[in-house]
Amino acid sequence: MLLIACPHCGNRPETEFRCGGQAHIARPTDPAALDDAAWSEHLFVRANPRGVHAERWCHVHGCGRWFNALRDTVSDRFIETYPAGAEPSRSPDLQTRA
Amino acid sequence: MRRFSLSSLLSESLRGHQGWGRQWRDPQPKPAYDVVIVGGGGHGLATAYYLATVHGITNVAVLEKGWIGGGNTGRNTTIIRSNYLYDESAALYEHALKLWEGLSQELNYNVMFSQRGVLMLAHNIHDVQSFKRHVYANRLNGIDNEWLSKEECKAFCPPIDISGTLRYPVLGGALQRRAGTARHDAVAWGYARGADARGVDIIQNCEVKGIRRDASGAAIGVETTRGYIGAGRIGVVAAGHTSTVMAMADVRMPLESYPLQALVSEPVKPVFPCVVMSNAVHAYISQSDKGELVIGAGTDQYTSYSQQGGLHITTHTLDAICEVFPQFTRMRMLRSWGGIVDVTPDRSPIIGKTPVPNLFVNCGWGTGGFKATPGSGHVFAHTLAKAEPHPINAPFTLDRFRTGRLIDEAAAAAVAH
Amino acid sequence: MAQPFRLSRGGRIDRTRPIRFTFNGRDVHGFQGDTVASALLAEGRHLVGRSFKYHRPRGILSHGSDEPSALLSVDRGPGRIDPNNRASVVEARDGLKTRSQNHWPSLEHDIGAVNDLLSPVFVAGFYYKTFMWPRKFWDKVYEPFIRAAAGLGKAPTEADPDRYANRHAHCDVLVVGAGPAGLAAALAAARTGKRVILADEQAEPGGALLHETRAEIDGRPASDWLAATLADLDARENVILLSRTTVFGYYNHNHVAMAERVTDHLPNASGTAPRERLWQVRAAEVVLAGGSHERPLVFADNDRPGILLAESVRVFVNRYGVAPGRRIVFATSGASAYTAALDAKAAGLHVALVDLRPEADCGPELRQLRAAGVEVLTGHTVIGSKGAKRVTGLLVAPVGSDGRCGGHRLLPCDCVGMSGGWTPAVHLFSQSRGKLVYDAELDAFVPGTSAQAERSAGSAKGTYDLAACLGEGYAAGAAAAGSAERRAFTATPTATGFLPVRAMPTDANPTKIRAFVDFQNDVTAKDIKLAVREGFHSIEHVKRYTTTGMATDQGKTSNMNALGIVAGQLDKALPGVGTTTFRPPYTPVTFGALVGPARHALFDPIRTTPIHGWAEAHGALFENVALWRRAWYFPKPGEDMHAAVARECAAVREGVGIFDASTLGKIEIVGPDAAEFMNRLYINPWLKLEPGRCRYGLMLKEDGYILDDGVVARVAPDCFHVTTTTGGAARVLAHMEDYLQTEWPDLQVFLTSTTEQWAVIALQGPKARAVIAPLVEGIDLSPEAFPHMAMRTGTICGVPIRLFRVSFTGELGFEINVPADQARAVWEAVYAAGEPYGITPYGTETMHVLRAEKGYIIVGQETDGTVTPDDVGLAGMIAKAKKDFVGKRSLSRPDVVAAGRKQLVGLVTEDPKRVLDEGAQIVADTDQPIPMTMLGHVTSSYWSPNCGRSIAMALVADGRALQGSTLHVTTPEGFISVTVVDPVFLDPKGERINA
Amino acid sequence: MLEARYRTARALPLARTALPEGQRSGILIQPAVAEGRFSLRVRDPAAAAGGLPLDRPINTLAGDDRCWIARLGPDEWLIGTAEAEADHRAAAVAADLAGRAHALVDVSHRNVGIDVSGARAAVALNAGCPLDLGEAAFPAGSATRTLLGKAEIVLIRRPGDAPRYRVECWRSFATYVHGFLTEAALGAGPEGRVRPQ
Repeated sequence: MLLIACPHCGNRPETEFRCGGQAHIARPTDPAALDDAAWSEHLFVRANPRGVHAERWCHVHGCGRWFNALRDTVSDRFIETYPAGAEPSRSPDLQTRA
Repeated sequence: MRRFSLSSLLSESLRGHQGWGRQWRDPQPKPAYDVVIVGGGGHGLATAYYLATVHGITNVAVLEKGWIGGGNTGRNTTIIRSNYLYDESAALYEHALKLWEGLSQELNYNVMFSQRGVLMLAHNIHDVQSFKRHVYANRLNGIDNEWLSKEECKAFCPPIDISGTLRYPVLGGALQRRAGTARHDAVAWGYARGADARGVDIIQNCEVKGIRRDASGAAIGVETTRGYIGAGRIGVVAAGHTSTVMAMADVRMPLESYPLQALVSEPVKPVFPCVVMSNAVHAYISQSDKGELVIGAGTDQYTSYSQQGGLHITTHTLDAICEVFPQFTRMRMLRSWGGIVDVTPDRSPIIGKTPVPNLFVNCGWGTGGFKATPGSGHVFAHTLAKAEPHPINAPFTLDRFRTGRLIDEAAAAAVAH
Repeated sequence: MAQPFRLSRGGRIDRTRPIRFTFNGRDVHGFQGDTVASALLAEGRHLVGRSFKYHRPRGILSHGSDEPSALLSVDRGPGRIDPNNRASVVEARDGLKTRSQNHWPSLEHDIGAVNDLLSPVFVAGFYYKTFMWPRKFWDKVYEPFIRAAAGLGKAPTEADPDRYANRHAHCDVLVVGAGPAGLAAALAAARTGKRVILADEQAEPGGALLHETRAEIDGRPASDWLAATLADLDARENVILLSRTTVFGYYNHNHVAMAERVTDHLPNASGTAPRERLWQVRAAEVVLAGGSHERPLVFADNDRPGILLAESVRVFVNRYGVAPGRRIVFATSGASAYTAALDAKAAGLHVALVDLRPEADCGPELRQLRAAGVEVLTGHTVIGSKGAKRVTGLLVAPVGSDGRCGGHRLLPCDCVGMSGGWTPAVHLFSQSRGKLVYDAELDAFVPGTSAQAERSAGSAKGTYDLAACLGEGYAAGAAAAGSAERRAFTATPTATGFLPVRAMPTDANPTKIRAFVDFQNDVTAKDIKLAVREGFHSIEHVKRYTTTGMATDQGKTSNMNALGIVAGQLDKALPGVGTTTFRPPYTPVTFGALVGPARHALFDPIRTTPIHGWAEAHGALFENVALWRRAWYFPKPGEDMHAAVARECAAVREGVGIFDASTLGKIEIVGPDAAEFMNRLYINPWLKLEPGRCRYGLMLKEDGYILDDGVVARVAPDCFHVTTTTGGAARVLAHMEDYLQTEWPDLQVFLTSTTEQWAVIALQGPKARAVIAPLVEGIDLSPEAFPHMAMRTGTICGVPIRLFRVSFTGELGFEINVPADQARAVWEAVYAAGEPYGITPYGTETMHVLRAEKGYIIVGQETDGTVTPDDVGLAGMIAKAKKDFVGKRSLSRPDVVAAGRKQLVGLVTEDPKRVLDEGAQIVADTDQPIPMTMLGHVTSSYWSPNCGRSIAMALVADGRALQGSTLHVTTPEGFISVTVVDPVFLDPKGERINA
Repeated sequence: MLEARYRTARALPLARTALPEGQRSGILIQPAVAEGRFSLRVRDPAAAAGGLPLDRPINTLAGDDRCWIARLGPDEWLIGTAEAEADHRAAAVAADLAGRAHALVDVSHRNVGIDVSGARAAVALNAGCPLDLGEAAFPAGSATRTLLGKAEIVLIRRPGDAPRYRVECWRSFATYVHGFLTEAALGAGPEGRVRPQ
């Protein structure tokens, strides 16, 4: 069970959270303007890096707030957590790590 | 290839088994192959085997970064069934099941395919409706599946509690009698031995680090820890690592890789005759030939390559097992482990072409790929040989996520109301 | 009370407290403090089991949790029988009934031992090479035979009467293992005042100090130091000291799992105490001081009962006052066995020692042992053992530096203590994903780079000298607690060092002998060599092919020997073969401990409504819907479900029915941007809905498929009362919060779940208004003032309500939203007021029938996560003017607009009495070959009392165009014909709603 | 008439009897009486509303047993009051927040309270609650939403030195939560002693 630092509540056990997958995918402001391929990309294609991943978490059984995290998917170590809408202090290496 | 048989075994036993040679060679990589398969799991090895046996393409290499069968092939709970709802999935998994039925003889390697039956328990009215939908659809697709009353469930699998006092009482079940389990390692080894005997090079400890493309963008070879290897066609069959490998060719995949855990109990004398799955309480269980209860847990909620999940996933699974089988609380967990499963948005696999010429992919099997191993290898071999999908894998394209023609078994089965 | 092998003095047993239990039905006597193993040995019993494959006679190998062979079934009373207990771990107590396993008809005479004769055939992996012909024989003959032969003990068959507990705990320093290093670590950490947990798997903390009769620490006997240290720790409030507690799992972020055995050792446990407790500890720092395991020697027939690990001989002598034999030969390749020999000699036993090491390589221990009068043969190998069900002699021979063996010599004995060196217990470190490194000096893998906040100390990291262990432990504990304190200990030097040996040199034909590596799984050195010959070179492959290390001891005694043999075969250094990754658990853990209290009523919450008690009292049967238990139907005496539902249906259509709809999800959506928020989430328009009016809303996931539906009332310009499906409540709220917080944080909207604030009493039927009219105040119920799809606030029976005029039946209907704690009283008042009108309680089944008669869909029944609004005929709800809403873009994907999608239709059977199966499949042509083309499936199907016939709804490919045509539907007996119709079966103009 | 009926005669889901075991085990489990409760949501709040502070840190409690306010998140509070003053208090909060976008939703009947006290109360809670309930991590005056077994709860530690906790859950979970705590008290028996028994 991971230990996750909620930006509002501090370190809390993973069971209080829900993971929302890759972060920083903004919903297109005009979905109708996207062709099928671009819309499919928005809906389905995800970074799946072996390494640092920016992802969304919700402290659903806590303060109820969504926030973002950088986590290394190899070690499962959190590098940082930060509020929704904010940018991480370091940019996630969105390239997959070989 | 030295044939395995009772007589060869007996004659070897008289001379201390000194005559058995390697089951597959340990070749140096050649500069180039007609086909290079990235990933030496069951699916990759089966692909190589069928390339050689069905299509006569033997100038093939299987590149495995560790040891063959060391990924999800050797880490799953070995359930084999074909009672899928949609025509596309049913055809694919039934194709595999038919190959399973003759696989030991085909490979001359006992993969211990055991048709003990898979019983899926219904715990609420929604389950009943959903399972009957499966039963009817399967029958019209020529796949055996039958509805059992709860008393028939109990008769088929005596450890089941049908007293009605459970939190979610058993209302009945859907039974596929031809379904069952197999010995996972043997599948990898059997395919490896068969492919090797026909000239396929199985190269272990060889990690792919890059995919080389020519000016037109077509894939022409792979950079590996053992040097560059040219390839006429490349088939990526890397399960949880598919996103990483495909990124080497700048292809982004609709995949996420999750930890999936499983566990076994200490071995006991035969007590559990079949496979039981219970979607409502999230449990599945069987007993191995060795006597261990084999129990599958769920995925963790986050992507990870650690092959390690949380304890709460295990405890939730055992909650469910002990709810349906309360007599097992005194059994002990002997070993637990994790795999990395690659999951697509509709939880069905992707088998076919990619936007990169000469690069093909077979991935997205999620939590259920083992059962498809022979069928997956068979149709992917066809795809690689012909550069066109086999009719069975034609619907499982990457493009379906654009068109919306998804094959979403889970959505069809599990919506509460 | 004959205990012929009990020494007259010594040991930590309490000789004033005799105990008695049984083994295979015969009484065994022992003392408080014995394990089952030590008590059996005191009786002179070595044969206690049969091996997994060859059914070889097996005895007790070890004194601890690494025991591979002595596995017993233990019976602690009715329902408390379980298999595969290690005799060396089970504490002896009055009343236990123990039995040996895996034999028939008896332990002494086991038919299965015929496998031993067939062992030349039954080599590693033999089953992959045979049992393939004839094909059908696998399922019917071979596999049942293999299964019956495999397995160890018998699984429990009865429900377990014991209780299991769970405890989450946090500490600053968790110390694993209360041996010298762990105790010193705990002491150092405790002195800082930090929260410390010290857990040890044994009944008594102390580890190796419990059998240390020779050494002194800081000038006093080790046992005195132990007692003083424990007293010190016990007195500190910041320390939790747990015995009988195995740390078995090291998970992410220092989440450590431990199993505490609370009552198994007590003859009369309190009725409520749990049997076991799972501790889930989140530790800031962990000190791993779990000790090390001794390696057996690999030589021919090294598995005979009476052959133990050397240190275990020492433990039985010193800690339990038991002689495992009177004439003991120690066979070793290292120094520690000399101490065991000294202690055995001191206990008055006949002792000899054989050391593989040449004389020159031995340390001071050699001189010391010879001085004690013990014959020591250095430079000797073990060729094999003699005996059958008990060792009677050890065959040894001198061995030269070239590996050639000299003349054999038989050393008669009734016990052998063997030692092939030591392996640090790095399991937990490896589980933490720390990197192991091979230390050639120690011939062992030891902790290298850490992945988590932990450190190892003592023999768990290859430090074997007592004083060094203490100092290292102390430093580790202090550092873990953030202190720089160090302490030096003085202690009697420990005899350490060994010559790594994989298999003992022998002059025998290696293909003719069996030298066991994995005792439980019967894996021999030649099995491992065979695997290597066949190309299995990774240790993981060897493990899987031979099953070495896969038994219940998970290779604690066998792993290094197996690894060494593989390396030797491949002529590689040990690390080149790789090491296995250790996985939880360290030792087997009961499912019960892992499940804890989550059994029976606590498995999953059973949610019930405030009306539940009333429904129970009125004979309702219930169905599970998500976590809820809902009233299904209310049979009267003698009625079956069909009759009850028919009566309930008729009552609603003709009079009035009362229904508990409390489980519907409810969300209060409040804020100036509430309407805009609704507009973005639902497919239909909300901006112009007037306060006091309701609208049926449909929402999609972003992929365009229906997520949920429900009636929504606008309470005020900035307030909506949203309802969801029962099962969808949490999902919908989460969906809304996600969009609100992450996509539209600028919207001023707040979401509050009111599912359980409001109970919902539905009154449906032409007489509904008449029933509630006398009870309602503050609301004009007239059709003009309170039309269909309106909502008003007022009171009923004086209780404030939100009264909805809505209908899920097609009848005049009201849904009374009433505060939950007053719902039962209101329900009863309404019911009383309705009695003159024949008010009838109805359940979910009738609700389903009534809505199906009207063609209303249920999300999750007509839809399944792949269904769009158009598929169920609701495309008309989509607000044309809205540029966007969640899911809109996906509705124009090519396959979603293509022809051939499955559309909602009604079906009627030719035989009106025939009710279709829900889930039945539909075809156009029954003569087509299999696989058939399926057009769709039946989503809902009922006997409709009001239509006087069966009705069904179905999703059928291009179904709306097929109205009037005949299709064919599966039944258990074959196909039957149906006609496609409009899915509204009753009152198609919707007039009844305005009754 | 309206208020009188709403605020009286509430049929609570749990009987109010405390478990007889409580004294012996050091864990007293007592379902609470009917109380008023409100969920308050407001962004950029004023320092106080209705006499209740809104500017305290997240996961803390203010007020007393009769009227308390727990800050559960950056823009979320749970207010508890004695039944008699509930409507008055709610009106006062609403009045003070008039003009600010906010939601004040009556959840008096949604929530059920269970008081857990006694020397070993935290041990019983930790049977299902994964939080660190030690003095430093969860001192008196703490309040948070969390889990107890498979149910979501709000856990409050009342002011004062003695361990007094309030567990709040949704109404339909009350039977489970109460049953869980009862079982936890039975399973919380003293952990293993050092010496063999």
